[in-house]
Amino acid sequence: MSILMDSSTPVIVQGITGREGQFHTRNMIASGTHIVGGVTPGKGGEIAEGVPVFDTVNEARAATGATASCIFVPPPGAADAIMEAASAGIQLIVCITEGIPTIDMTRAMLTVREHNALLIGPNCPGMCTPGHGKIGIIPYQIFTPGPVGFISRSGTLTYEVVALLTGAGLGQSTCIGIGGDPIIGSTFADYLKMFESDPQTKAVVMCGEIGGSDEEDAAEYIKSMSKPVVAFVSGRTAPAGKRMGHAGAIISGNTGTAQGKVAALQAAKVPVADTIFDIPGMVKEALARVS
Amino acid sequence: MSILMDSSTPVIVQGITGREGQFHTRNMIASGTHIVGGVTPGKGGEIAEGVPVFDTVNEARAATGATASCIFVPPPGAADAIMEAASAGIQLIVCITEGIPTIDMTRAMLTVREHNALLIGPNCPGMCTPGHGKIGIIPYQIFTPGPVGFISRSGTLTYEVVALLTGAGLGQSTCIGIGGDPIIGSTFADYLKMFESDPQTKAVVMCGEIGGSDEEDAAEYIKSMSKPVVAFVSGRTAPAGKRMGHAGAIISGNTGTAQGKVAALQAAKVPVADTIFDIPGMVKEALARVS
Amino acid sequence: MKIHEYQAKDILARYGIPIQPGGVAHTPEEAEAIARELGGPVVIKAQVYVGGRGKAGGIQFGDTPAEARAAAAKVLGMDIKGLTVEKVLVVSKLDIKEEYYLGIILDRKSQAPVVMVSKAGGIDIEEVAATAPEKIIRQPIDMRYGLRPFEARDILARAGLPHNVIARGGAILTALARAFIDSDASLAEINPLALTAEGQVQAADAKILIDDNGLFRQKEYALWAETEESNPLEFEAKQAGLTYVKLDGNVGIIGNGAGLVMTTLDMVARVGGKPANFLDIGGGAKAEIMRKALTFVARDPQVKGILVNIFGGITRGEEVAQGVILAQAELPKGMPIVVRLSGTGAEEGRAILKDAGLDWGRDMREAAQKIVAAIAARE
Amino acid sequence: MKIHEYQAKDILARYGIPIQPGGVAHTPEEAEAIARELGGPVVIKAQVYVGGRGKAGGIQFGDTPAEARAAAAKVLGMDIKGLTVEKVLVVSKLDIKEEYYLGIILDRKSQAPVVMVSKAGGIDIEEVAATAPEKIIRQPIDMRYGLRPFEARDILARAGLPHNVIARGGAILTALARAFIDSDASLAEINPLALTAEGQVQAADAKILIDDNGLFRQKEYALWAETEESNPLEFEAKQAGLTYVKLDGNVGIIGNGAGLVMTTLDMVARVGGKPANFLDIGGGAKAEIMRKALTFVARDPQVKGILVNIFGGITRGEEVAQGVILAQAELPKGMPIVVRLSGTGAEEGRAILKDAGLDWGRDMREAAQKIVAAIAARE
Repeated sequence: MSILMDSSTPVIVQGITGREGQFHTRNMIASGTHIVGGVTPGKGGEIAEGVPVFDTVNEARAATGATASCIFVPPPGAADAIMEAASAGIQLIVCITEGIPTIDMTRAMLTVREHNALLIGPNCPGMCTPGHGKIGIIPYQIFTPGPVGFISRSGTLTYEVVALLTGAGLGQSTCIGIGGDPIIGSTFADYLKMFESDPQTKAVVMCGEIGGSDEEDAAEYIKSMSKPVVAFVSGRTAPAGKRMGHAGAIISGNTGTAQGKVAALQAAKVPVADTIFDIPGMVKEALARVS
Repeated sequence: MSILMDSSTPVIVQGITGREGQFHTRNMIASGTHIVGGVTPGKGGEIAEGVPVFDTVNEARAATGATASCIFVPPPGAADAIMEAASAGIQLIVCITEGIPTIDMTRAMLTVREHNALLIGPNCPGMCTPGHGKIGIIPYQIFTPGPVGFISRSGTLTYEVVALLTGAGLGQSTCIGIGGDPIIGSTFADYLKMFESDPQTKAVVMCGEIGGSDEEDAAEYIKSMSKPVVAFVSGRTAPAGKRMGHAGAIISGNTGTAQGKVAALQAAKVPVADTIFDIPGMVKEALARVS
Repeated sequence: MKIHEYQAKDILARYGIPIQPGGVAHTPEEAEAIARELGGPVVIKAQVYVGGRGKAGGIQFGDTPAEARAAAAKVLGMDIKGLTVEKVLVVSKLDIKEEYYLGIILDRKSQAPVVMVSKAGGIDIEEVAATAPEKIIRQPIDMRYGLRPFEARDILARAGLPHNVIARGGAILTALARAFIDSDASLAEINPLALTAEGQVQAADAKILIDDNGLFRQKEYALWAETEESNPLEFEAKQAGLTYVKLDGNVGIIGNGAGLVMTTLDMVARVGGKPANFLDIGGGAKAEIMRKALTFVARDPQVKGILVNIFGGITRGEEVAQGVILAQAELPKGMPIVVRLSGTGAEEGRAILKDAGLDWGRDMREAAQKIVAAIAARE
Repeated sequence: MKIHEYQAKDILARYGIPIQPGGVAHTPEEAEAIARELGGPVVIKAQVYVGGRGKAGGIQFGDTPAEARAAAAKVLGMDIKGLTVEKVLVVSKLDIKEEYYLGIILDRKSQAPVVMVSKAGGIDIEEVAATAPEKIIRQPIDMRYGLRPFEARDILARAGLPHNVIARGGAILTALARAFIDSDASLAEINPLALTAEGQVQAADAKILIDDNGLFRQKEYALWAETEESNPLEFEAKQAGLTYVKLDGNVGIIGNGAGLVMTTLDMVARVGGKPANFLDIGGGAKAEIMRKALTFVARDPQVKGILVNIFGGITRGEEVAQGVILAQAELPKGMPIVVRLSGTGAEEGRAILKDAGLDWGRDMREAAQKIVAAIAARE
């Protein structure tokens, strides 16, 4: 299977009976994802999108053997849903919810780490394994299987770039939107490590943005990688101190600028694309270099 | 050294500048205890009872190498003082304070366990190693060194029984008052284990009382002990549902009765004294049996 | 500290737990007025500090305000296990379909609050615990996080509560745990948690005990302290900072340290006496405290003689002896007093007692024998 | 969300942190009245959402009520970094002996709030961080326990605060951490924490930022939201649920998804244009939202043309196109609009735009080039 999931991974949906949960469950099933059940407290015993609904993740896991979960629970209960999944032994948790109070995430992360779960997000589009399925809300039709690993902090920008790659004949191994919040479950370096040891992946595209230092940390790790990475950083024209949509996309003082990130990546010998249109060509060059 | 401390154990006093703290620090020093410093936030840099005062346990430990602490901090700050001691790496913590909110102790115990510290109390008279010194408020002059290990949930009752033992020529190895609160750091079974492997101790006297099931748990452990134990249980005339002074001495429903405890001890072949006056004779018999 | 049902529900309501609307009445007229305001059938519930009020007739119903008034008149003034009913809670009657049990208790073993939930609520939970323990789900609260909503729902699901109660019941249990921790409770129960015919989930009855050690910071709840009718002396003692428990016998007993006092009680019983009380004066008491303790114990009309048993440590024998002499003048003429002193200042104390012609015992047993004999001699 | 100093101090006071007595004045007369009530010398402090007000003259002193009035008259109406001072905080003047820094900030790396304490307070902490980082003690809060009093004292001791500040400063830092967690803060600072000549320890200035994601449950604080004078549109957008950031250029920009909009800004800049704003309409927007977004962007008088860049997923191209057409009627006559659509419903959308005679770009780059050219052509 790919680095995170394939078409046999049993997945549940927390918040399956909500509007978003229903809609995207249908899409996930259509893309090939093995959805085995859902969780909505108080609606246990019902059927939604053809799968059984449970009151708790413990019950869902016991009945279905799920190892992954996709969370569409609204902000007030989303951190609790993450902790519920981790405590129930779910190994891969994808949290789509946007607007979770940051202080809730500080507590949720303690539980996620305690249970050694992997959390993607929150405030993210989720992940996709082209040819197998997806966990989250990424439009599946733009993907095609191939050798490029893809990681991004953003949603629609991901779709743009993936569409360019697919258009250029560059298929993808796994695509992950890590999320735009200040506190997220996993970040670039986590997936770079997985891609480095994934036989299918031959090169990685990483789309960063202003705020934080995840790109700088990734640059540090890339120095030790054998596989080529192509990077892009958005927000070069963003002013300091302003939150650019994502809670995490904010330049504080001198930290988190696009310039600093580009410099760090270039210092790690990572080619950084000037515009997204340059990405496919740079990936092709990189693939040519390694083969 | 004895099971817990000897005259070389470096001890600090938390709350050393308070009335109780000062008084008992003086008594501890007089009994031979190696008091190396004290802690009172805001009074760092002062001298109390001839030893330096620090603002924090970390500072006190760094400066003095203390491994044990005696706490006289009033109830609102006592659980915090216990956590401070445990977090600073103090191994033996004796908390004298009476009246700590029980919910505070539930949190304090998490920290004590996390740091593998040993807590005696709270709401206890502390401990004493005859011939070496004491940590706490037990009147030192009633003790004499010898082969009897002594554990009790009560203060003045301990003094009564120890006075009887000393009067009968039966010296003590270590004496511990484990405290009368519902949540205490360590209990009978913990010390029975230590006495079992202590070369100086030849027999153990255990004074229990109504409430909880520590005596029953101890009885279970005693079945596996090689050394003889003599027990006493107070509160045979206590009515159910009434708190008899100690927060712990309350009979709830059918659990915690003196009758139940006596039965459990007798089932473990532990001789149970009818009155405290019977204890010395029973200890002598027990010692005669093992030698 | 005990509080009444209406006070426990007041706390629960602060945490968003649904309760029936209602009010407290001290007279049948007040009960009628509340019933009128509520409209519809009401329940009249005796507010007393004991269980089993239902069987004792302390819960009555009224379909109209007039009936409510009559029901309240029946309950107010009623004697339930020695307690006089001085107020009733008047609440709208629920059409209950199912009853569950939610409880949280401080547990010595797990050193944490433990949540207990059962599908079989409304009856004595100890009975369920004894006959069908598997019907009670128990889980300690991880005090690092408190009870998290998902844990609460998981407990309810494991207890077998129906699907449609899980979400709302989970919110209630989470809130109950927060209330428990915030209020320094030692017990908090909702029994029953009611599922009504209309599908509502409500706390139909509630019980909370507050940890006395937490009262210094629970200033509002501390003000709720009330005399327990059956033992006004215990209430007064608590307010005065003494630990006093009323018992059934005639030998007043005073000592320092809970274990020692309990052992003294046992000793008195052993030599044929009947203890009238438990009174612990604590450590380091001065003459004045001693005087107060003696006069306090003597206020119980059943007390025919007093035994004082002190092991001197911080407490000094002279102070004890002086306190006893001070008290003697205030006690019923000729009431026997036996003092037993050991430890710090015991000899000085005994000398003072001897000068005053007071009796003393060499040890606890002799002192117990002397007081029991002295009381018997006067009868 | 930003709040004013007096509001931050209001929060701190709820947690028992000592602050100077005082009040908020909107006029010199009110300032005089507050000064009279306080008695003694006062400080007049501009309440604006920017730092550096001291250097800008936004902090003045008055020894008498008349002087306070004059000082307030000077500060009220003053322009500080583009913000007009509309209110001042009037507080008793402190005789400050030493100044320390206490701060808590949500830290991405440690995924926890991090406490920062320095003996060197009163000045810009970022300066201290840059020049003498060893003077700042940093410690993440273990969110399982919150910041415990002993940890707070330990941090202060390690930062080298004097003995006589440790106990009271520790209580203040503990309270600050509770305030931070309870209020969903992302930043909470006391700078300076003042030790006065009389030996008191007080929060002489305070700053708190509230996490926007927490506002749904911080209902009281959410009501404190105020227009920032320098960008009233941003305030209005937030109230309307749009994510809008005002910038300095003339190309209005609308897109779906923060990363895509940022990239569009970068693209416009790259082809020689200057973005006027950032506006993210989020996912699944309908025609009405699109219309609202366009008219909103156009309210900025600097905007000379608008670029709409949508990657359709849940958002459908037809809806976008219809929204643009609806908006067009309300926009200044002849204002250029270029729309770029891809993904779901892109073709349908383009057909609608074509019928309406609206321009569209094949991709983000072409669209950016077109809008920049169109604006240039009209100048």
